[in-house]
Formats: sequence, structure tokens, C-alpha cells
Amino acid sequence: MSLTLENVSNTVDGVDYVRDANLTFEAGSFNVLLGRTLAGKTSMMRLMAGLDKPTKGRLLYKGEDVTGKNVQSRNISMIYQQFINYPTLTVYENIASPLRLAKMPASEIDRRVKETASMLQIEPLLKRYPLELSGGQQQRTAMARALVKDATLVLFDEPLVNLDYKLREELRAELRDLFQERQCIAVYATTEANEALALGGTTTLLHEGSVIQSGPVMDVYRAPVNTLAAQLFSEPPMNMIRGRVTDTEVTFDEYSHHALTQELAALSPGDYWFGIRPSHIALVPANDDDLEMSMEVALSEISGSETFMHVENSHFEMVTQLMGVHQYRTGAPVKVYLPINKLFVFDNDERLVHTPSRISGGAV
Amino acid sequence: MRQTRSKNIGIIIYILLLLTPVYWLLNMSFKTNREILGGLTFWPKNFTLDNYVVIFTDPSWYNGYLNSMAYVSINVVITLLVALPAAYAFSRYKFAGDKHLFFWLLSNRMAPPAVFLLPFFQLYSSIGLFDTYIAVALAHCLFNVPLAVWILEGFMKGVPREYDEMAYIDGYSFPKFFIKVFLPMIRSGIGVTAFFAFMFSWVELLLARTLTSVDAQPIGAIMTRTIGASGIDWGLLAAAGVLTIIPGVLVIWFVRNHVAKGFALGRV
Amino acid sequence: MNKISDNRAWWLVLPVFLLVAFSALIPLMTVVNYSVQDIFGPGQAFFVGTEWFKSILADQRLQDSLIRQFVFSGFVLLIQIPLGIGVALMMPKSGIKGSLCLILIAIPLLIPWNVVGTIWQIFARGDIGLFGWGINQLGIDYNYTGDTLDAWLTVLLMDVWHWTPLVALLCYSGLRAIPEAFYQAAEIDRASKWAVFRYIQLPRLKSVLIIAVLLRFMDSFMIYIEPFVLTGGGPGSSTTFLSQTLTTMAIGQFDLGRAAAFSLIYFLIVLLISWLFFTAITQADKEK
Amino acid sequence: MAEIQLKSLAHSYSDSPTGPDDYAIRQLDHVWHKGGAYALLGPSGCGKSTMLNIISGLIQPSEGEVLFDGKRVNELSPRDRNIAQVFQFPVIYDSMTVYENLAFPLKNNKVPADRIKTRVQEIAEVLEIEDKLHKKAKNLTADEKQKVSMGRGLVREDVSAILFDEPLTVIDPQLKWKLRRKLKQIHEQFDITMVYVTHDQLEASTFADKIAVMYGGQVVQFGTPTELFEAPNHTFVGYFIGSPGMNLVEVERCAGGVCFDSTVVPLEPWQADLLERMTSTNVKIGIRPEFIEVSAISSDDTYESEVLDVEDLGTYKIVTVRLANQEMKVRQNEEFEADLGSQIHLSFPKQWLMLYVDEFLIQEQQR
Repeated sequence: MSLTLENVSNTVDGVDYVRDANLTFEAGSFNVLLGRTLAGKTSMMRLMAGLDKPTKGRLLYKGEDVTGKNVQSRNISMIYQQFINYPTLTVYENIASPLRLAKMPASEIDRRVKETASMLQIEPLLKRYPLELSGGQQQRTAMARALVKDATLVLFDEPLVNLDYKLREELRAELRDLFQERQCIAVYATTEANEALALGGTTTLLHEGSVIQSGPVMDVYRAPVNTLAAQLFSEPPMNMIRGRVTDTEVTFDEYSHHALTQELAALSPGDYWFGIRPSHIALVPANDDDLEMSMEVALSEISGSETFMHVENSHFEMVTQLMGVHQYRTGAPVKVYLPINKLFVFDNDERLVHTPSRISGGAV
Repeated sequence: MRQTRSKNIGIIIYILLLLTPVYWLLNMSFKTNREILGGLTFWPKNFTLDNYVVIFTDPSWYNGYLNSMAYVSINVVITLLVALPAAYAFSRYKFAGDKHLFFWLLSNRMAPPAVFLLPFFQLYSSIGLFDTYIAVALAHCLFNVPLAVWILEGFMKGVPREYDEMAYIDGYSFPKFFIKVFLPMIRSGIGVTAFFAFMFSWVELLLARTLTSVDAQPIGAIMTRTIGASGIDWGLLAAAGVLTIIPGVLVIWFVRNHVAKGFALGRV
Repeated sequence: MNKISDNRAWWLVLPVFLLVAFSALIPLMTVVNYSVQDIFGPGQAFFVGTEWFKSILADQRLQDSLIRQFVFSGFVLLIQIPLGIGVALMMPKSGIKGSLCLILIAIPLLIPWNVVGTIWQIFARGDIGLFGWGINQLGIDYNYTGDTLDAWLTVLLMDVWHWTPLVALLCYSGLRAIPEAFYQAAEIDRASKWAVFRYIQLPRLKSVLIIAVLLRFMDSFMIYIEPFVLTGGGPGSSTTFLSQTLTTMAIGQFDLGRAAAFSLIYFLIVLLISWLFFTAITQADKEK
Repeated sequence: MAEIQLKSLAHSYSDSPTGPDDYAIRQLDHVWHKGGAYALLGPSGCGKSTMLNIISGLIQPSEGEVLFDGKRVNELSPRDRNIAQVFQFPVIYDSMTVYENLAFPLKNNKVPADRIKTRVQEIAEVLEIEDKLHKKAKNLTADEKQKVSMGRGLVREDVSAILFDEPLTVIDPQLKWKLRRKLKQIHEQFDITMVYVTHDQLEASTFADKIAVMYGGQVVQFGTPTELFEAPNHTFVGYFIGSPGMNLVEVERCAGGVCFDSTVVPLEPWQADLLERMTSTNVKIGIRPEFIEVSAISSDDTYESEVLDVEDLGTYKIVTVRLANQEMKVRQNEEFEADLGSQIHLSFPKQWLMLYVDEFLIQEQQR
């Protein structure tokens, strides 16, 4: 039981909302569509739901072509960004509506509604009307209605974006557990890289309607196919520095020269893009072959347990993610250290050629 | 915007000026014709309900109200039944010629009734509908249906399309969704549209008078015809006038919270 | 609200199309048919081409009536739009007082048009009308049945009394849609009352005002019953507007050919003007 | 620039409040010093927007006083309090150009034209919108509109404070940190008192020097981001700040410290001493996932725990463990490996182990 998109494209009035997408989602999998606003996430989900018909390509479900099938006949459910519930029905009736339409016996409906409601902790609210509830409770009602009918495909269109920071965290954890043992296909759209990492399963990177990369979340995270994928899948974006490799050394932006260690020896001479994650840049050398660069503090942003420090010099600027709180005046000089074994290397056409080896070390 | 004192005074003055003519009509309706012609008095000296008694007992009078009520209600029902699906189509879909159709409806709302007097007269006589409630109800659709489509479309645009899609996903067929989910969500819009259809049909006289003679004569026609031999019976005329205002005030009370949005054709 | 293009929507629109076609298109066809014939009685008619149209455009009586109509509509807009905005600005924004004001102000709109005529017929008379008597007490000899100017002013005053509430309620609904944050921002920027009106309220009233001007111009352009009941079109033909001229011609003298041609010209003027306003409204909608 | 002080302030939307639940803001005293950058942080419904509207003058507090530089301003309307406010949705005068928007408050204050010109130019450069000065304000992007709305406050030299009501709500996620950076630079450059309302701890701690965490209408802690993280003085602050929040475990008093089930947790002498003097049974210990240390070998001050789940979040891992019958979360770096069900040994560094009685932190200097 899998859902496959075969060369699916959707062009409306000359605008390519989805460009030649080839994806397969297995039963029981939790799939995250990660991309910036207007990257085509919602358009792709609408194609999967059958709300829109693709202008090209086919949609296969369990091998059967369902491209044209109307949405009523597909066993799917969808949760929107703006807490869409029937305002004229109570929470109980809202959750029960798909079952009533499926002509299920009343006792069965009652059992399943109560069970799903308690699963999402909204059982005490069953008699209330959705508009009387808080944002979080309204979204839980919408989720309960989506889950009560055991749809084979459940679509989430950035469902948590209008909720409080802390509530988002809790609902994300609940969602992960809810879908742990379900056999349906879940597809979750988001703009936040952290949400993709937290929800696990597979990640599909979307940019301007095209699929950049798709696969298990850690494979995509650890081996981004190109610089765009690397930047899409990290928050704040991965630092990219121009560099040239010669037989003996590597120079960054014609400015800082470093000996070529055995780690990078495999690279043939030429121009490259070097990527380093903000969390791997340290203020103190961890190993002797770290690349040292002297920079100036542009801004330090503290977020509870971490500090995002923007450092720059005349050639390039970088963001570092440090544990704990570091208070620096803007403009203060600072030395940063880039562990060589944490560098990603992309060739001139921005394709990945080298990923950091997984030996220990790195900034704790 | 805080409600300053000067605004309160201003609005009270305006409302007083606005209601003075109606007060004068009311004042007239409680006087006998003789007292009216006798001289100008601010309060009816000898207060009388005779005028109203006449209206409520004389069939040629009260039939006027019943006839008006009849064709107005038929018109409101027809207008809603026809306008609701059309407004839904305009608010949800782009289709061939939708712009032109919408403009054509608008132009009909603006069509001077006088232009249609003659053709209506002939059309309804030829199909044997002359002097019936249906004739007037259908004629009033000329301006009420376009207005209803416009107001309802404005209200419907306020409901995001995600609600339709969610219902389809849940398994609702279009008709079931439209009646059980969508219409309850725009209850206020339907109420306001019914009020406007009622109002514009109730106040119109030219078409109503031309298409009727005896059986379906509206109250307005009866009033304009009472310029009988013995001159105008002002008291009776005033009483009849007062009674035509009451239905409108009653109906507006029920839709008072949404009527402002309705006035702006749902555009706000 | 991005709409899906789907021609099946025509099924939903069909009932409206058929009904309005029946009550507008068919009658219009008969009018066009008559406008090119000279009809003596049932069965005797001669094709006369555009002769009626030429004679109407040349007819002095109709030209006066047309000019009178445009002047009347012009005055109506000049007075009622600003007055309507003023009243709307004075109305309390919300709560019981707000809806009470709304209902009281809407009363003139609920009165059948002939009763409006009757009310003013009584109200403006010198002997039994408070208004007429009051004006005379002030020493101005005012008699709307005799003097042309008095008749004209009374008809205009009646229309202002009758329809200004519509403009006021349209603007009121426009003002109510302005989020409170805008007024707070103006308060913080120490904006004067005029600045608040000019930069916050007026720009947001644009689309509603266009609708008001459209409705008021059109309705005043086809006014018939109220002046007819009040002055019968007199004294002389000083308050005889287009609709009355047409009605007497069509129903009164049974002059079918000329009446039909006149109807078409009248309707074409209306179509042209409403097309201008329609593009203005869709323009305003697009910008919002 | 004004020092804003709230003296025994409380506010209820109902005119006859009975219990504490009727109060949107419960009795509190609070001071925002001149030129400071402050944040009001809390979940929706905690009273932070009500507090902001009380400062701006849009709401009159039902009890207590609002003082600007020691002067009572309760009766003053926003226009007389010299404050500026940036709203959740961009509030700009659509029919004007950007220049006219920025000049509007100065024109209303009858500031001479040439002074307006230089001032607007200067502020436009600071906000990096000088190239858009003569564009119609309605065609700007959402973040540019917020800059204009803030600019209307900055142009006024007499502005006493700028209030932000969740200003980044409508901004695209990837543009948010640019606008945050701009707000921070502006604060360093203009030294105006700024109060920023948000439910997002990242926005609060990047913008503010000191954060007031609000919960149920009360300011439960007012401190720097570091204090909130390292010494949350209320269990809610421990839970709300940091992701995932602080591990909180209900404990009872027992010999040598406190214990849950059979596990005994030794306390610092001053903690045990203060605990004895208190009678309440609502006692909890709290430790942040970031501060729990994992060691390979067990020793006398480590605790045996079973690994339930290892969440790989790229730059770090969150390990869920069961200690006796309590589930706890531990944060480890990305190289951490452990099989589900295996045993790992945890130790709680003394300086990071917090003791809470009746939800409030027991502090050392509380002699």
C-alpha cells in the first residue's frame, strides 16, 4: 500500500506550481515536505488529495492509477493551517461527521469519537462549539476528525504554524507518537527544518515546485545533494565559503591559506564550495588541524540554552551556534575554529563531493 | 473612535429631522378628515381610531395588504432559491462569460422599471398571468435577483474554500454539503438578503400596479386610487401609510446586526 | 480567494440566467421589435426602421426631460453623498445604540415609494402640513403646487430625506470594517480629526462610496412614483422626469413605437453609466 | 526615554472581580528602566497584551498606578504618553508614500519642514528603506511595512518608549532573523526603552536584555535570558524556557535530602536547612536536560536509568530515559549512541539541581 507520484507536474495559467515530481511514500511512513513559503508544498499535497488534477504525470495508489478519482471516493483526510472546523456543529459532531457520512452504526461512531477525543485530550470539550475554544484545542478537534476515520492518507498543511511556541513542541511530540503504530501514509508540510528533524521519518526538500532531494531524514540531513539542499535543511542556513584547492593547500576566498590535510587530499585541484554547520564552528580549537579564522562579531542572538553569533570579516560572514549564553559586544574581534573533519565540500556546480567523516570530536 | 458629545447631538438632530414627517403622518392618522382640514394641530384634539377601523374592516383596503404580502413573500422565496446557487458559482468558480453575466445582472438591477412596463404588461397578459401574485413576484425578480446574487456572493466570499474541500474530503456530496454545511454558515447573509428582497419588493409600486387590476392589487395602488370624487380623505390615507411601514420595521429588527454588511452588498 | 476555472458552474447559474432572461430578455426583445414599427392596432404594423429613434432624439419635450433628469441626479449626488458620509461618521460604532441608530435611520427606506410621496404631499402643504405651515410662518410664501422652484426644491428635499439613509448606512458598514488598530496608530501619531478622516477613513470608504454613487445615480435617474404622487409632474411639466414621460407615452397614449424607441435609448444610457461604475467597483475590489 | 513603573497594578475586565481568576493581571509591581530592551514572554492568554495596552494607555488599569519617569500617567491617553507601537499586522496609511508615512507624526507635531526632511531621511537610512521612500506604502512587503510602522515612532525625538505587539507574526520565517537583527541594532543605536510582547522564547531572548515571563496574569520571573535558563525561579519558567523544558520531579522529604520512589537525591546543606523550615508538601526538584551528565561507569552519585528513546535532531540528540518511575530527558551531542533498553548512568551536578516549594525556587540568599 504505497502512494507514488510519477512525473507529476501542475501548471496553472503558465505558472509551474509542481515540476516533474517523482516520489513514493510507503504505508506506515511519516513524510515531511520541507521548503520555504511558495515552494509548492501545498500544491503538491492538493494533488495527492485529489483536490487538483495534475496537468502532467500520474498518481498511483497501491499501483492503481487514481489521478482522476474525485476526492470524496478517496479515503484521505487533511488538516489545514487555519483550524478549519464546522462552526455550526459541536466538537462531537465535528469529529463524527466523516463517520456519519460513511453510515457507520451510532454505537460504533460514539466509541471511536470518544476514543480519538481522549487520545487528543479534548474529551471534556465534546459538547462545546469549535469557535469557543483556543487555537490549540481547535486544531486538536481538526486532527481528531482527520484521525477518527482511519484514512489511508493523512495530509498536514503546516498545521502548527499559528500556535504558541511551546504548544507547537507538545503537539509535534504527540503527532510523532500518534503515527508511530498507524499503518497510514502521513505527509506533513513545514517551513521549519527543526520540525522535519523532530518528526523524523522521511524528508523531501522542495524548492520552487521541484523536488531537490528525498529520503530518510538523517540521510538527507547528513548528505545534502547540493548547496541548496544543505541550506534548506538547516536553521540557521549552513555557512558556504568559496575556496580553491591546489596540490598543497586550500585557500578560502583568496584570503586564508591552510595546509591540505589527508582528509581533503582526495579533492582534485579546482574551485569548490565549503559548507560548515553553525553548530560545528567553535571558539576554541578542538583538534590541532582546525582551520582558524579571525572575524568580528556582527550580532549575538541568545535563545535560552544556545547563542547564535553572527561573525564577519572583509571577505565573508558566518553564523555560529554555541551552547550556553555568550554575551559579545558588536564589533569585538573573535577567533573561530572550523574542524576539517566537519566540512562538507561541493564542486563548482554545487553538487556534493565530500561529507564529513563521523569520527568523534566537534563542538560540545 | 470615541463617541464624542458633539457626535451624539448631531446624530440625534438628524434622526429627529428624519422622523418628523413620519410623526406628522402618524399624527394625521389619528385625526378625522374634518379636524385635519379644520386647522393645523400638533396633537390630535379628538383622538380617533376610525381610520384604522375602516382599513381593517373594509375588504377593498385590507386585501391590498394581503395581496402585497402574498407577492412579496413569493418573490423572496423565488429570489433566494435562484440566487443561492448562482452566488456560490460566482464566489467559487471562474467560468466562461462569468464577468459578462455578472455585469448583465447588474444592468438589470439598474434597469428603469418604466422601460419594462409595456413588455411585461403584454407578456403576462399573453400567458394569462395578468392580475396574479406570480406576475408581480416574477416581475420584481428583475431587480431583486441581481441584488440577491450580489449580496450573497459578498457573504460567501467570506467563507474560505478550505471549508468546501474539507467537507468533500469528509465525504460530503456537493448538494449535501451545500445544504447541511454551507448554508448554515452564511445564515446571516441569507437573512439580510431576504430582508433586502422583501424591502425592495414591498416598496415598489409601478410594476405592481401595472400588472394587476382587481385580484392582486397592492395596497399602494389602492392608496393612489382613493382620490375619489369627494376629494382626498387624508386621515384614512395617513393610516394606510402608517400600516405599510410596520412590516419593514419588524423585519429589519431581526437582521439588525448584519444589515450594515448587507447594505454594502456584502462587500465589506 | 483563488477561484478554480470550471465551466460546470454554469449548471448553478442556469436558474438565474433563465429567470432573469424570462423577466428581462424576452420583454426587451418585444421593445426592440416595437421600436422599429409603427403600430395602429393588433396586426397592423409597418416597418419604419430608425424613424422613431430620430424623432425622439429631436423631440424637444424629451430633451428637456432628459436634461431635467441629469440635473436632478446631479443635485442628488452633490447633496446626499457628503451628507451620508457625515451622518455615518456621527453614528455610534457598536452596541445597542449602534443598532438602534441603524434601524431609526433605515426607516425611510422601508416606506413604500407612493407613501413617501403621500407623506410629503401632506407634510409640505401650507394648510395642513407642518413643513409648509412652518415655512409660511417664516414669511416665505411657499407653495409647491403652484411655484415651479418650490416644487423642484420639495421633490429634491423629499429625495434627500428618502435616500440619504442608504448612503449613510453604506458608509457606516465601510467604517465598521476598519480595524481598531488604525485608530490606535492615529492616536499615537497625534493625528488630527481631519487627518484621521482623510488618511484612514476616506481611503477605506472608496469601494463603498462607488457603490453608493452607482445606486444613487441609477435610482434617481429612474425616479417616478414619488414626484408623481407629490406634484403629478407639475406645475406644468417642471417636475416631469424621464420615467413619467415614458410611462404616459407607453401606457397613457398607447404610442407603442415611440415609447419602445424611447425605452431603448433610456436603457442604453443606463447601461453605459452602470458599465462605467462596474469597472470602477471591480477596480476597487482588485486593489483591496 | 522614560522609565516605566507599575505600582501595585492589577486589572480585571469585569467591573466587580471576586477571585483571582477574574483578574487579567494580578497584583504586581514592576519597573522598566530607561533605555532598556525588555520582553513580555508567555503563552497566549497570560495577560501580556493587556499589560502592553495598559502601558500604551489604550486600557485604563482597574487598580494601581502607571508611572512614566515617576509621573502618574493613568489618565493620559496614548497621544500624551509619547509612546509608539508596532502592531501584530502592519498598520500603515495605504494612500500615502513611505516618506509621508514617516513624516506624518512630525507634521502633526508642527515640526518645521526642513527638520522633518532630514529626520525622515536619517531614519529611512537606519531602517534600510531609503530607496523606497517615494513608493506607495501599500506595495511594500510585510517586513518593510513593519519597518515603516516602527519608523513612525523612531522619527519622533520625544518618543518615550516603543511597544511591539508580536511584530513578527506575519513575516516569512526565513526573513524573521533579519528583522530581529535590525530591531537589536536599532535598540543599541537609539537607547529608547522598548517593550516586546511575544510567545516565542527565541524572539524574546534575542531581542531583550531582560525578560518578564508572565503566567496566569502574574510576572513569575523578571531576569536576563541566562537567569531564566540557569535559575528559573518558578516551575512554569523552567518548563516554558528551553526546548525541551526542565525535567520536574515531585519528591518527598527523606533522610539525607529528598526522594522519589526508592531513589534518594542528596541536597546542598543550605537547601536541606531551608526545606526543613517549610511546611508545604508541594516539593519538586528540577534539572535541565542540557545539564544532566551521562557517564559510562556507575559511581555512588550516579543514578541507574533505562534508555527509552533517542531522538536525533541533527546538531544534538534528546535521550528519553526512565529513572525509577520518572521519565526524564537528557541532551547529548550528535555523536551520542545508545541502544534502546540499555542502562546509562546519570549524574545531577549540584549547581544545576533546583529545588522548588509551592512552585517557587528556593534561593540560597533566602536566609
